[in-house]
Amino acid sequence: MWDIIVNATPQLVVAGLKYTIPISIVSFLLGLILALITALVRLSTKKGPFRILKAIFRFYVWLFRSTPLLVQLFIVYFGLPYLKIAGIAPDGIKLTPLVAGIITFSLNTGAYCSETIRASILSIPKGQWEAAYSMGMTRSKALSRIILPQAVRVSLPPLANSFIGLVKDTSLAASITIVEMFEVSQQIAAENYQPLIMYCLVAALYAVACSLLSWLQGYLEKVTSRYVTNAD
Amino acid sequence: MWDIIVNATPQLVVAGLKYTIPISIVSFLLGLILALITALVRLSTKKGPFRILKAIFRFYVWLFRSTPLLVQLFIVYFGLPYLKIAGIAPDGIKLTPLVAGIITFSLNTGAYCSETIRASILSIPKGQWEAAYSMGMTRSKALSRIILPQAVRVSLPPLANSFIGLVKDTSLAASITIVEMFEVSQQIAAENYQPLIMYCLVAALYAVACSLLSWLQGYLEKVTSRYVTNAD
Amino acid sequence: SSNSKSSSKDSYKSELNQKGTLTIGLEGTYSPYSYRKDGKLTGFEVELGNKLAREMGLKAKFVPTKWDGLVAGLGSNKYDVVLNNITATPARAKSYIFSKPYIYSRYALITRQGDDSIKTLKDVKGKKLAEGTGTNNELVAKQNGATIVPSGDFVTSLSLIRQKRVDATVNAREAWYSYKKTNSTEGLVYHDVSSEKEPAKIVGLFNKKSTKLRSETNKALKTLRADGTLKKLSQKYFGADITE
Amino acid sequence: MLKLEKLNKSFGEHRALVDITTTFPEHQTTVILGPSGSGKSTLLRSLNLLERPESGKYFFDDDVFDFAEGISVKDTLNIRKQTEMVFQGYNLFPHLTVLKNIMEGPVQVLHRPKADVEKEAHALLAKVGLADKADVYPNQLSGGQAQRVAIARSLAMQPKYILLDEPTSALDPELELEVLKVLKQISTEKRSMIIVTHNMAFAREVADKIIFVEDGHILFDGPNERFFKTDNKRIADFISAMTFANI
Amino acid sequence: MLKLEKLNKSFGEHRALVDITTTFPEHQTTVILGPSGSGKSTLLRSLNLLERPESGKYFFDDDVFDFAEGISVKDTLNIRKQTEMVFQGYNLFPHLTVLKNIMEGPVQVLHRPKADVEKEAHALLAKVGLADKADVYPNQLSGGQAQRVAIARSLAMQPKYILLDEPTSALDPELELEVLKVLKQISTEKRSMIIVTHNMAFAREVADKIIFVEDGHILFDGPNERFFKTDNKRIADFISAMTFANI
Ligand SMILES: Nc1ncnc2c1ncn2[C@@H]1O[C@H](COP(=O)(O)OP(=O)(O)OP(=O)(O)O)[C@@H](O)[C@H]1O
Ligand SMILES: Nc1ncnc2c1ncn2[C@@H]1O[C@H](COP(=O)(O)OP(=O)(O)OP(=O)(O)O)[C@@H](O)[C@H]1O
Ligand SMILES: [Mg+2]
Ligand SMILES: [Mg+2]
Repeated sequence: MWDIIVNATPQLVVAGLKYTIPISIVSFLLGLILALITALVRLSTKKGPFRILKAIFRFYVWLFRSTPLLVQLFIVYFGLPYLKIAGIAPDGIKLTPLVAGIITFSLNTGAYCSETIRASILSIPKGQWEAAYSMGMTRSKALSRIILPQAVRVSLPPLANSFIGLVKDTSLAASITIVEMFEVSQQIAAENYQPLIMYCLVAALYAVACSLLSWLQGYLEKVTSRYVTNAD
Repeated sequence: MWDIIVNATPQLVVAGLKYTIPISIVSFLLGLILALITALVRLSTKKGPFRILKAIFRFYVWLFRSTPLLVQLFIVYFGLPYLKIAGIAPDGIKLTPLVAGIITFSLNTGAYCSETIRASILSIPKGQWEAAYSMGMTRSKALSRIILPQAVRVSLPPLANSFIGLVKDTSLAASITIVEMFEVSQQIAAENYQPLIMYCLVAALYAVACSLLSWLQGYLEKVTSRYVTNAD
Repeated sequence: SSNSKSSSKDSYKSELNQKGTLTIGLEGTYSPYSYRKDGKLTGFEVELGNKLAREMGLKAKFVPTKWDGLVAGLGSNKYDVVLNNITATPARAKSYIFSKPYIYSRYALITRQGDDSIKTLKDVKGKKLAEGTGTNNELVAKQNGATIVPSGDFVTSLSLIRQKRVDATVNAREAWYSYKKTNSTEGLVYHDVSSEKEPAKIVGLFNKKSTKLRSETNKALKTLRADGTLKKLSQKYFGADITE
Repeated sequence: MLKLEKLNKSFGEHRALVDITTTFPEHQTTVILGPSGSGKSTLLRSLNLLERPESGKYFFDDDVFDFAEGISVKDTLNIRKQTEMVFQGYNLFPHLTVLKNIMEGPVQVLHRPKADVEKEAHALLAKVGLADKADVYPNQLSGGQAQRVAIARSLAMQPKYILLDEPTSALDPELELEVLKVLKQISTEKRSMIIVTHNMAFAREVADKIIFVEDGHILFDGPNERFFKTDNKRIADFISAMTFANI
Repeated sequence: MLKLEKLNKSFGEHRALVDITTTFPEHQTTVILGPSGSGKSTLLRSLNLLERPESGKYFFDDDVFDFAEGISVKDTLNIRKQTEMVFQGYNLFPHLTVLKNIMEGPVQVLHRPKADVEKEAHALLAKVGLADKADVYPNQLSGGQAQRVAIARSLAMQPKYILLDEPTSALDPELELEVLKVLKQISTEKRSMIIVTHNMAFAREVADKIIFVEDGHILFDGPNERFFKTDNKRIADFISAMTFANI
């Protein structure tokens, strides 16, 4: 058993560093941006044609939250090539596995995190908006200087949870031909016929990654909440 | 294409009603109970040997949150039979797929939801505890009569999210030989070689289930928060 | 070249997913057909793919993916051909086209030691059999009246038998031999059922549009068969010639 | 009769209460005064055992408890049943109607029959002038109404002592007035009350006895009249600041 | 000069302000009085455009704005730069130090050079007696200190008008006193201030002009002295209730 672990671990770690980690990080960052945009659009009080935009974003969030991620990956990678758009993509939209994976993970993360960010913005007391407005700040200035810096603190724990979830979900990328950590563990299992050991090993590696992230989360929470440490 | 959909939908719905829905509901309820126990133990201020119990529950939550659910399923179903306990289970712990699935899903849900419940209890102002204590209530009476009824309201949205997540995660039960909805869609795809259509179809069914749950969530939120409707 | 003759000869190349490359889809976790050895992709179908490509003047590129991705990827032109121990069936012929068979896979029946109730395919009636979803093995088990328990891979199927969770599995004889090479088969019994069920024709799977590519592949296959390459590969990976 | 002897309570390094010895006579209203942070709340909360002093003796009628030895859960619950706290932030239970708020203690803690308790609760609501609010939820009440419900809730437990910690300091003067009127009426009924307040006019009006606390020490402990006529410079300054005599 | 003409503001069915016409003279302190819910805050917030009345004219120096027609974003920002609000709950920015709180507006909105603003901010902090608190976060301040920082923050914008909505009603009397002292000093500097308060002693002390609002209507609009000598029964009652003259 030990020789299996000794043999397999480096391969798993390489796959993790090559795919699991980069895909998680890039998708999460893109997802965060998307989540922020989505949250802001949905929170906007603008009327008129803007309402259509709001409906679109609402639909997007609903769609990605209520269907399985595996199916989303599948449709983006294998389904989009059927979508032929004259002029733009006459042969269908063909993405490389990595691009399809990152797009899907970002869209999925964006949908979930937009709800987190929306809630965190709403949790900032109205008085903070009013104090900013009273100074003559525009909505965007109030948002960027006053509201978001405070919302970050509130949304950090749920966002960290989403990130940890994403790291584990990248294992689904195997179904669109990305040989990430989980897939490597299965390949090795197919060779050594010891799936149970391989499963435990890969689970341990995920646990290490997730624990590191939790630790990072704790650190960030401490940094961002230095201004509330004395509050009860 | 239409004949595929017309043919497949009843089979998928049957599988959904037979496995996906019951597994989700039973696991979620058991998970909730476990989550509540875990949250209460971890929040307890008791000292002494009780600290060991707290450490055990903390380990449980960490373990189930930082490893992939698929691996958890696999280990409970295929791994536990290797665990031979003299006297209790001399031949290893062999669970039927359904039992193994429900246990794993419950443990997983319990770990995630315990954090939700813990946070919701902590969010109830200290003054509510003090008002209850001041009346001469014991800790458990204060908890059951005053704190938990309020915590329910706070924790409803994140719990509903966990439930929706669980419904989609039951698709992993296929890996321990349960023929739930997702597996049925794959079986049909294996026959007709049209996985894309099947995936879209099964996604639509998940979306229906999730939307129903969201609607139920909205209803419950309205009911449980009737006493804050006039607050700003 | 701009020569019109050679362009008609090479016209299958326009059906390729990637210029000058034969993109091959396979699972990569299916010993001995395609699997990893020390991290390197190898196996019967991997070597076959390489030889076919060379014969066609192309470079082979392998895309390992999950089973459902293989079929979907062919539909959306992610690969040119799938070589994954695929059996030709009428249902599959509706959506895809096949190459000529390159091996004939014999069925085996694996049971638990001490369980003498199953010896032949006929005995599986009403029994629980572990089979991969969408595999031909599943079809055979079903045809003989077995109850199917879905199983991810061959090892899982064997675990299920050992743990008395199913009674048997129908699988390719080759999978059994490959497993036996490096693993103990204690507690399991192997039954040759090749006399009961005709061997399955294992073929390459193409998108319906790739007719020219298929002809070209068939030509290359014929050459490999004629010069003994195919036989040699079969001996190497299956320990027997199963190409006839 | 409630009595404290050499009570000490620290928060970390900070000594919030130092060697407090005093009595809270029955059937009288005792008012605790003092600057912010002086330890008034800590003192009041110690009486209800919401704070646990490190040392000191606590006399309740014929029972004596020693904080240094700890007080058992049973004794704690017993003392709490006889001392009801009214908080600055009301602390009504938001998920229960006004009536249920008042009935919760008598039914759940004293295990009295529901029907009796309900009748009494209605009577108490009438007493604080809120007979028509029985079925609304606390969030639909103004601050003054909420605090009056909190007072009714504490009365419903029929405690020996009612402890009020700045019951009106979260209220506008007009709403404050409603609450003070109710409290004044209760004080005339010769109940045992202990009130922490910043309102000098009110203290002067209702107090039988006044305790002035500063930095955890008792600076004054005596009858109402003597307090407002004191020649202690610190206390005189305090009184004039509290009444905005010279801004 | 700030002037309102026939201002109307409703919340749903409820008419919070009805045909309000008044002026807020420059270099004077105007105090707005009135019972809870009468519309005082709504009036003050309308001046800062945090509320948008349905109709009425708003005169700011030589500019006239008509609420019925709406006020452009540009004009809104412009008016807000010249009218600074101080809130009951302070509304300091918790993620910025005291100094940064004060500098935020001048630097980010007025785009003034940081170095100048910082020097001024230190001077303002000294003025409100908090020179040593520049680098702490708001959560480390007492309520009275927080409100004084909020006042300094509003002064830093060098607005024409400072609007204060019950700046001390969240404070203990002792802390209230610190804030009132600062406000009194500012009022002697002949700044234009508009204050909503419940503290009659303070109003009497600082007001040049008093506006008494009830149910969205102005019942009194005139100089300080006349208000406290009024023979209007309603107003006399209000004054006596506010001073707890008879509990
Ligand atoms: N839980 C606590 N932890 C640490 N220090 C505390 C705690 N509670 C009170 N203190 C400190 O003990 C001292 C007395 O507090 P206490 O609340 O009794 O004062 P108070 O007289 O009620 O003041 P106020 O008029 O502001 O309510 C204060 O210095 C306070 O900061
Ligand atoms: N955003 C709002 N939505 C609905 N009603 C409101 C809103 N703001 C104020 N009101 C109502 O308008 C009326 C006037 O409110 P306002 O806050 O101006 O009173 P106020 O005089 O400041 O009272 P207080 O002394 O309690 O602060 C009240 O009846 C109040 O309930
Ligand atoms: Mg206090
Ligand atoms: Mg107001």
